[in-house]
Amino acid sequence: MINKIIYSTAEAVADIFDGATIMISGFGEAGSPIELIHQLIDHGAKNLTVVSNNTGSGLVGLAALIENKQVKKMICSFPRTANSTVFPELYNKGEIELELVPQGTLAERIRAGGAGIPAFYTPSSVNTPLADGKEVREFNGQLFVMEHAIKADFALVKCLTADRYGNLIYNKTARNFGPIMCTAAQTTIVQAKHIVEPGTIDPETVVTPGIFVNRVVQVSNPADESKLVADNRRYPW
Amino acid sequence: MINKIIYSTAEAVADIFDGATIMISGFGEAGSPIELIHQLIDHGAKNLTVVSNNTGSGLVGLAALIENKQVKKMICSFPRTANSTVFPELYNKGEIELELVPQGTLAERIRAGGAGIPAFYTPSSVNTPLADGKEVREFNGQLFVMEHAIKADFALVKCLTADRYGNLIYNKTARNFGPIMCTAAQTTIVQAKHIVEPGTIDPETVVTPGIFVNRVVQVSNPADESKLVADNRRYPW
Amino acid sequence: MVTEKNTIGWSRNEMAQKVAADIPDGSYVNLGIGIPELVADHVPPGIEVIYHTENGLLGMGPVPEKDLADPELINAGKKCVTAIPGACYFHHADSFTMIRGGHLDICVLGALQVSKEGDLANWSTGAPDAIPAVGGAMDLVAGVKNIWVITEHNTKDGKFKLVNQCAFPLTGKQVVTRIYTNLAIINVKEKNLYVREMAPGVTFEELQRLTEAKLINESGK
Amino acid sequence: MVTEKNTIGWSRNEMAQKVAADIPDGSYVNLGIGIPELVADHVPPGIEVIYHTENGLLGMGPVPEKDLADPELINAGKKCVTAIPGACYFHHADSFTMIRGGHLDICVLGALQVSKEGDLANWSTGAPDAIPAVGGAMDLVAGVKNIWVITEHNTKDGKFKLVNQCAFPLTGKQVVTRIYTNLAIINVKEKNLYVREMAPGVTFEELQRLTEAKLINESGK
Repeated sequence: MINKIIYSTAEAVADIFDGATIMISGFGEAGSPIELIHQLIDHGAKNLTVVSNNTGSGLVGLAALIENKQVKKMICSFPRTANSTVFPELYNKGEIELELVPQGTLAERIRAGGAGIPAFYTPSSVNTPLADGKEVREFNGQLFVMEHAIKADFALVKCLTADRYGNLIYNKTARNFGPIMCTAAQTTIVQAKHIVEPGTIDPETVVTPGIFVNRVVQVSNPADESKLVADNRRYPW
Repeated sequence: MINKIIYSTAEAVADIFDGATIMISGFGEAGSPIELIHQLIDHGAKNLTVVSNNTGSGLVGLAALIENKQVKKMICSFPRTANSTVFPELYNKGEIELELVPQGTLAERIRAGGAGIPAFYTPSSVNTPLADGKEVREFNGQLFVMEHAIKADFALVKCLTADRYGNLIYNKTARNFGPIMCTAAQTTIVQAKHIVEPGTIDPETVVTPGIFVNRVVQVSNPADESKLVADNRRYPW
Repeated sequence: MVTEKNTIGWSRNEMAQKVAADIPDGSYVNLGIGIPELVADHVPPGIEVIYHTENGLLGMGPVPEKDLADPELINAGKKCVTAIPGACYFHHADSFTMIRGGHLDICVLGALQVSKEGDLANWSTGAPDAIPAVGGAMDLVAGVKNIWVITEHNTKDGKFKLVNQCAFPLTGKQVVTRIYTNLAIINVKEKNLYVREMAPGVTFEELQRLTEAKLINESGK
Repeated sequence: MVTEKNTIGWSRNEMAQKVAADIPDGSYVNLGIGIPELVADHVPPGIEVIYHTENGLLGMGPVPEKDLADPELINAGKKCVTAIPGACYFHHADSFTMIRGGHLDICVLGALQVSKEGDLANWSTGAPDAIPAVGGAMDLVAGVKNIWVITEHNTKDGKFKLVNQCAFPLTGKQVVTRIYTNLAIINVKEKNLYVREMAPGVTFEELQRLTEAKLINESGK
């Protein structure tokens, strides 16, 4: 029998190792698996490379993971946002690396990682500093830059509802990077607000097929990151 | 106001021109837009390049379009099936061209066409005759072949339900090539069994966002191709 | 050398109104963060525009009443929004299929600098202590058919923004097709800047004085 | 030189049973058209296997009662099937993301020829009047972790199928990891064929005589 449900976030992240590459879903706080991230802080794995669109807000979630010096390098498109101070400080001190990737290229590189496509050509970033050192090639009279797939050892993803096969659906714009990150990691760990019996999710509406998911842990009442930030909360509490 | 609904299949295909490249959805009969294809036979456009996984069955649908000598070239993965006789006969007489593409490469080339990716690398077909003449390149010690995007002038697609914005959902495995073909054509023409008001399709479950669709025509009772084939029907009737 | 706000030229809302008036009925439009967001407030009645936000929503509606705000329904600026009937959600790779694949009609962006050839710089001043952040801008300018810039004509300290060559790192080369400033509406055609319309009280001579790049007057004034 | 059916060796159903017995609980499996389809009938009770069909279904169930058949719910062989609770539908690009991206555990395919190095030929005899048709085979062998072949040991007219080098056009090079024939189960390891098990009544000498490629006996018999 297939049962991907794990009964604690601690158990779900237990085998994340030092030096791992970890994809973390979310666009700002929407879709960010904050309870899994906090568990990763408790767990303590270091020298991580994190692939995520942003770098977190305030002193919770991804920002707290970075503040805790567990992240060696960020691969992201937009490392500064309204309440983002942790990353900029460490970056300006030279204590964290940054690979800046255009958002669509980031998405496509992750999708390619999941789809067995090692490299592709894109028009994005041609003739800009972000194409420096990359192969540029002409197709039909237009220039394109070659970009490589990104794969990860682990993905931490937040969804709305899951079943024991790992089928997932998401909530509104919290979907964002979740579905493609599920495909691109060796081990995909998901926090779900709801867990239902197989067949409850209409097979026409499954967004992430279970084949892309390894572990599901229920987090019934995920924290609201913006409220924690507004309250100046810091993790570990 | 946006209203992509067209009131006749004739009007929907009226501007298809001689020499056009046309994507046609379907895997066998599942998802094949048979009424749009029959309308294209009535319309009479010639020298078409057709991108479709198969070459049709019996003497109806895609097979009838080919028998009517409207197709110059097929781009497909599996040109012979149980009841497929039209294509093999013309092919053996040298009267129709064939570009044979592995099914996953066909899907990815179509997706790339829709996504603005001019070319990508895939492991499929490396060291086989289907990679002859193509660029082969090594990434991380493994060989990959470069494949180019496919775009079309028109896509003919069958779906279950549509709204006036062109949002679509499909039925079971009739989904197959429909969603990616919608993205890769200059003009996407869809036949839908049902047409509903915007908002009726849950925004979480839309499979093809309306931005990829240009025209929707209702075909409430699409023909069952396998029954037509079993009855030895031929189009034009 | 600086044009005072509220004394001469259009206000931000007037600039946004000018942009909105140029959007054809039925367009698919992506609005950048900041001034571009104002455009949605000014679409004339009877015109239906579908807004795309790159974080996964087509059919974005206006800002919600405060107690209806959902932190999982946001726009690219991470502000809470709503979804219209007929909207749909999708993941990031599908969202950038829309952008990179040429499916959007218009994208309205802010700018640090625009060159006479339509080069855009809007993501980095290149300052050594600035945290570089690009977001979706490079994908938008590479993929969307019409890239419109909405910006003050000059910087706060009176520097040129419409220049011969961008000094800041580029977002894209030869991508901007039209510029809406507080002083004028300017088309970029064949590597030249054509003034289509000037704000009330602005003369062509004054406009050229405030613009590094050479302008060609097509305004009829 | 031909081994008569039903006198010596396993039947097709017995071959399928051997394959089924080797599938670990919880595997994601793609079954090719033809003999491979029989495998699903023989999965032991208590073992849960999820079947993938490349035309867009994960969680494929058995053939339906005839009056419940839906022509829009089919498998890769275009036969009507069913979907289990917990199944899901997806489009072709997503389906081949599963295949090419290495997400499936096992694929069971038929073969025209297999070489001692694990090269597979199963899509074309190369005959001048044959219509070439490849389907998803090249993607499957390139992407799925374990490629198992199920095939008669020899052709109907007694020719070798397990050869030193494939004469027919390749589907993939060094891709097959195990071969199930009516006479034996053979592992492909480091460019050699290792006999794991022989059908009742088959001797190693007899098996080698019916096989062009050199075999190594690991069956313990």
